Amino acid sequence: ADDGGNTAQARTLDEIKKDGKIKIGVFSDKNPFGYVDENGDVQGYDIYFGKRLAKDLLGSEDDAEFTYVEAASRVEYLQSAKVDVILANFTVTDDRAEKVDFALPYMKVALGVVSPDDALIKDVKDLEGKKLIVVKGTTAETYFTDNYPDIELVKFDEYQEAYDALLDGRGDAFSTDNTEVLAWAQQNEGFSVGIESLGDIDTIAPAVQKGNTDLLNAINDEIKSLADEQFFHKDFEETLKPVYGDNINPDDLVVEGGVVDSEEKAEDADAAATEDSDAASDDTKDAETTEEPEETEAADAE
Amino acid sequence: MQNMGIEVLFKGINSLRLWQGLWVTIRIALISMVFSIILGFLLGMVMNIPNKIIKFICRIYLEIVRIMPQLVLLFLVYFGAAKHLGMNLSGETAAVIVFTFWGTAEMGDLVRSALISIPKHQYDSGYGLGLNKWQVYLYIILPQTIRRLLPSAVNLLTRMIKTTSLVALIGVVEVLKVGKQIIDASRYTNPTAALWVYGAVFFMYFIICFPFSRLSRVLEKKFAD
Amino acid sequence: MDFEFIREQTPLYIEAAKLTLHMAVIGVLLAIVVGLVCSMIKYFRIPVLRQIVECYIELSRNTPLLIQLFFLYFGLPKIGIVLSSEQCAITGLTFLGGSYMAEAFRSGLDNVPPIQVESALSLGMSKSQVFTNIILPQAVSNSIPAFCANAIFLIKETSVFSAVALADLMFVTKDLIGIYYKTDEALFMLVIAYLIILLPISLICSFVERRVRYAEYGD
Amino acid sequence: MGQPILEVEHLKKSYVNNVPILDDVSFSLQKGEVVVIVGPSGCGKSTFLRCINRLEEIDTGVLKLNGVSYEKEKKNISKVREKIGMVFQSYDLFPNMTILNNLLLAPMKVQKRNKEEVKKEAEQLLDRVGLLDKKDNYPRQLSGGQKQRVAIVRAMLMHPEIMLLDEITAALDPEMVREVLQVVLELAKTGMTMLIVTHEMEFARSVADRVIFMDKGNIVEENTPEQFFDNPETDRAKQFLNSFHYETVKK
Amino acid sequence: MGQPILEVEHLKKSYVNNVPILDDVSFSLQKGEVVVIVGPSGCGKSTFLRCINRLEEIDTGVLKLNGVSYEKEKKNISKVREKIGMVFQSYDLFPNMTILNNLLLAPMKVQKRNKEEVKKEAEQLLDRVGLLDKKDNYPRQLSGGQKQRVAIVRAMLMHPEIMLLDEITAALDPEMVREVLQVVLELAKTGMTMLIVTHEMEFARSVADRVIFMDKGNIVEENTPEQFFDNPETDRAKQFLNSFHYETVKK
Ligand SMILES: Nc1ncnc2c1ncn2[C@@H]1O[C@H](COP(=O)(O)OP(=O)(O)OP(=O)(O)O)[C@@H](O)[C@H]1O
Ligand SMILES: Nc1ncnc2c1ncn2[C@@H]1O[C@H](COP(=O)(O)OP(=O)(O)OP(=O)(O)O)[C@@H](O)[C@H]1O
Ligand SMILES: NC(=O)CC[C@H](N)C(=O)O
Ligand SMILES: [Mg+2]
Ligand SMILES: [Mg+2]
Repeated sequence: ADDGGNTAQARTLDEIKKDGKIKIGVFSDKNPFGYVDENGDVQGYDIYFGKRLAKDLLGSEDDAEFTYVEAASRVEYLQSAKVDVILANFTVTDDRAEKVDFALPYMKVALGVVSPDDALIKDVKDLEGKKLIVVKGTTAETYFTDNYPDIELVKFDEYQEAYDALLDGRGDAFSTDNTEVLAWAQQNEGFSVGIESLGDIDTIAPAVQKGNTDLLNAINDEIKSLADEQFFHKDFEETLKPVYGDNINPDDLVVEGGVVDSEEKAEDADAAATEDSDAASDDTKDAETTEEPEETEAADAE
Repeated sequence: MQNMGIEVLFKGINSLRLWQGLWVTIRIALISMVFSIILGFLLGMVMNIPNKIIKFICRIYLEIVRIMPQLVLLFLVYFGAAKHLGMNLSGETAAVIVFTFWGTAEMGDLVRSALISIPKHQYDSGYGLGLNKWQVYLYIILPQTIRRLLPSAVNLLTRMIKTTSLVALIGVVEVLKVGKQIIDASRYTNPTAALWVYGAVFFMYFIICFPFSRLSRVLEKKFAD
Repeated sequence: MDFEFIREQTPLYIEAAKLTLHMAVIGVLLAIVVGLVCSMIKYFRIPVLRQIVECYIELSRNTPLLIQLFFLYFGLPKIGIVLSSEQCAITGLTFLGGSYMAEAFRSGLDNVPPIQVESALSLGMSKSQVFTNIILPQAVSNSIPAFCANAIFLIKETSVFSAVALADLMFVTKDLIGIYYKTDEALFMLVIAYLIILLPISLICSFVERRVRYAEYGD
Repeated sequence: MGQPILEVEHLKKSYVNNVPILDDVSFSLQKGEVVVIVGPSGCGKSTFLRCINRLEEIDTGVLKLNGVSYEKEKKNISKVREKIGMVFQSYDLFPNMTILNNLLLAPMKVQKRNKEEVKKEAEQLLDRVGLLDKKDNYPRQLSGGQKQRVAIVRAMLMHPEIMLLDEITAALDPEMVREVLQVVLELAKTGMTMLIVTHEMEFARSVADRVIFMDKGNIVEENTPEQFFDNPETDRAKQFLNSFHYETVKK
Repeated sequence: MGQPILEVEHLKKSYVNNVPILDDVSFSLQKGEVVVIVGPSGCGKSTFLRCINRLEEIDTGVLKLNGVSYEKEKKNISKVREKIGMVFQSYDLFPNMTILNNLLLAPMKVQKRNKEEVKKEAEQLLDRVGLLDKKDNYPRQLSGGQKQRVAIVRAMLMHPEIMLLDEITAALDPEMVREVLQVVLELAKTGMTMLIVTHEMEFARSVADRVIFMDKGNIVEENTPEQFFDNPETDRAKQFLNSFHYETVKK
């Protein structure tokens, strides 16, 4: 509604139901959240949820129609109504919330920094004057751009490229979601995660077009109701664990029922982050308290 | 862990997927090329109309195509048409539109110069025999133009094939995107996958484009006189 | 459209444009050098080198620059050669452009009529004099239109440099879309930036082409 | 003399800036007559033929074929052109068709004649000019002289009432000139009405019933060939004919 | 008669499959002599001139300039070519240089002559052929006849001992033919040694000291111009000359 005439009208829940298919935008090259396996089938944490969503809304897992999106065009896909929902590892931020409506979170994550053992980066301060590798469109990029503009960023499109770059010494460290780097460091000798949790805890949530309230509500309801069966823990077991192994506690990652029990972690994060990370922490608060005001606002718009 | 890496290409249906991706690439390029040739012929004929306004408009069109990065056009057509015109095009359709927009300009310019390079006396002798305007175009001018154009048209086709990798940004899964998917899917198990997959993609582009550029060269020689 | 945003990000685009242009200029110049050398090798039919040049031209013309860059940037380190982003970008552009320039120059050479060579020879000029005074200048001006078209083509090809982490125009655009989701604004600035770079070049090219043609061939 | 087959009255033609290329030219051609036009380069000979065939639009004047004026004809101009065959200097065969198809195109498409019948006639004519064995070749496989002979046959096949020939041997080697002009001479013998522009004075003299000398867009002299070549009336014509002679070098 | 300036002995030349194009041709040229070669198209005239200038490698035979044989010369062949000027049928000026630079190039680069001196001479010669005002133009701005006159001047400037002219007017309009051949006639008067291939019989007759008739790679007849044109000895020559005459059409 905010974007006025610039936006193609998204399909309402009723229209989706009538059509019998829900279009979900997912990543196809972001293992293990959304990727295509060697048989050509799309898999991953987001997909697992997407299929369930389709089943509960429309009756069958097969009613999910997955569209492969790129990180940079996720918002565009919603604004132009090319998809109904984005389930592409979409971190909730202020900037994004201005453009799309986020539903309740289903994951949380913080940043980690991996670097070679012989020049291990243990503190953000060590990064000054060094080159830090990030993947474009990730929260790591935003975080360092906003909070540490003096750190030189080397940006890539894909994780694989970023890791290769680290291996080839094209940067001194690599930062992205901590789960990612922890898992990778385990498998690559000579590299360790020197900073395990940096910045705030971000949440990851489904997104719909701004003002598509009934769909948003339906997804929120779905997320809440899935809490009972601890759905996202199961999702974790199925899709993330094979990659991340046992070292990662699912509770550090998974959000059930849209409720973030962030207290213990938030302190860590605040301690690690410097003072000027205010904007970012506002972010998290927003996301935490989103459910109520967001719904009323949307209802008003209706 | 430290395996050869190359087997990533033969895991599951990976190699089939790459070929399918290549087929998407070729399909987009071929369809666009067909449209470009048809529209390019019309454009080329229009561009030869001695009218300042028409000339100016065509010139603007050509400059736009020359300057606009294809990526911008792809975004405009794929997302822009949905947002502003309410047209929900599929990624492939959008790609075909953009590539046709580009190809038409290039073909049009080629057709224009091919048409003027046909000696005036070819028209004259056609008219002199009592053929009318359309007959002259149909039987005499167009066949000669086509012969001259074939090499550059084939050349344009290979350039299109090589440019298709951009369409991944609007959700079309072509060969390079498939490659990235494969690389990413085996990120934790096969760190050297990138080398092999990109190598394979490099090779696939080559074996598709090479015959075309050979063909274009052969045609060029054949039609040299 | 958010003009405030556009204003804020303009310096970023200026930097990117500078980088794009910087890389393009070096790349195009080197491509011309490579092109000249390769076409000479073909023209004088130097054995062995000639076959190598042919292979190079086919490889480079029939594969996308993006993949060529991936190879240089991510592939070469696997055998111990680590080139910086800039080195890769310039190598890639030169590798690609070299073959295009070589082809342009080859047809320029081929289009020098044999009678030109013969009349120069019959004036008592030596082979090398004929080459430098007659063949070379005519071939160069024959190929200027193709050189220009190639230069513009190569400048536009720089947009794949973002793949090797170079902050060129396309990189900045995709980055801004990725961070702020201001698609319209970012694309708008991209178009403007390319316009500012390419339009003058395009105009200069048609001017040069006309000049050359004027001095060269009439009717 | 009877009704002339072709009449041109007060023809004016300019290309740019109203500089007259043809300045009030009047002329008529009788059935069976062969008229040769000579004159210096650029005097307007080609333009004159092209105007007659309406390949150029004229400024003012009247063009009549068998008494019917056609200078304003728009739609049926092809009908007129069918009756006026034309052969040009440049080898104007269509390079994309074989010799036979070059010949068949117009009779079939314009006159909608039966293919077999035209083909038979085409082969007869090709045989007469000695080129039957080339019928399936492409124009590029023929010498210049052979191409021009085919071009003449192509015009003939339309059964025109008049033939216009514009310097058809200008681009040929001397011996080819001979073989082409021989065909034209034969044609003249059969009584074909022709208007011929040429620089071959020997040939002009032998083929012409009447010679027209043009200069600067005007007909300057009209004469029998004998009179014109041996005893031209105008100074301009004398000067023109002189340019074909060279004085022996005295050492 | 003295020592011939140019001698050709038993020259044989073939391009492909050993089909002889020139078959045992012997010939000599005296200083100051003008020899015209005529013959049907493809008989080997151009090849003969090109062999003399070593633009084509010969198969066997001897070529001598002032008694010194040069048919095997490799490194100093440019020295020989300096002494043998050549002008071709096609307008072969260098399109990328002005007329003056076309003229100065070889004298300066090859003969290392002083620029001012060459320039002065070039302007004198240009003036003589009536083209001084074109000296700063580019070739494209000149007519075919003007280009050929410049090409002659360009060859002259090298002070050659012999000039070879190969159908230099074949691509020209008749009136341009005149202006170019006039220049050649003047040249002949100055005593320049020349070997000329032409199809202009009138011109050949007036400029030649001796006429050579070639056919199928052989010299078939060698004669004075008067004898050759009025009373050729061989049948082949008679037949050839006949092809320039047309019998009047009898109706
Ligand atoms: N399409 C044209 N536009 C402008 N001027 C033209 C055009 N065609 C011919 N002319 C001019 O008209 C004049 C007459 O040309 P035309 O071709 O009729 O001469 P011509 O007598 O046939 O000469 P030639 O013997 O060289 O063929 C020339 O001065 C020529 O420059
Ligand atoms: N480069 C070549 N390769 C093969 N054959 C050639 C070559 N140049 C000429 N010929 C052949 O050699 C023969 C003689 O050619 P040449 O050009 O010397 O004839 P010409 O007497 O000059 O004829 P014209 O009067 O047409 O100029 C011709 O049969 C021609 O086809
Ligand atoms: N590119 C990605 O994998 C997405 C990373 C991050 N979660 C984001 O939403 O920005
Ligand atoms: Mg004419
Ligand atoms: Mg010759």
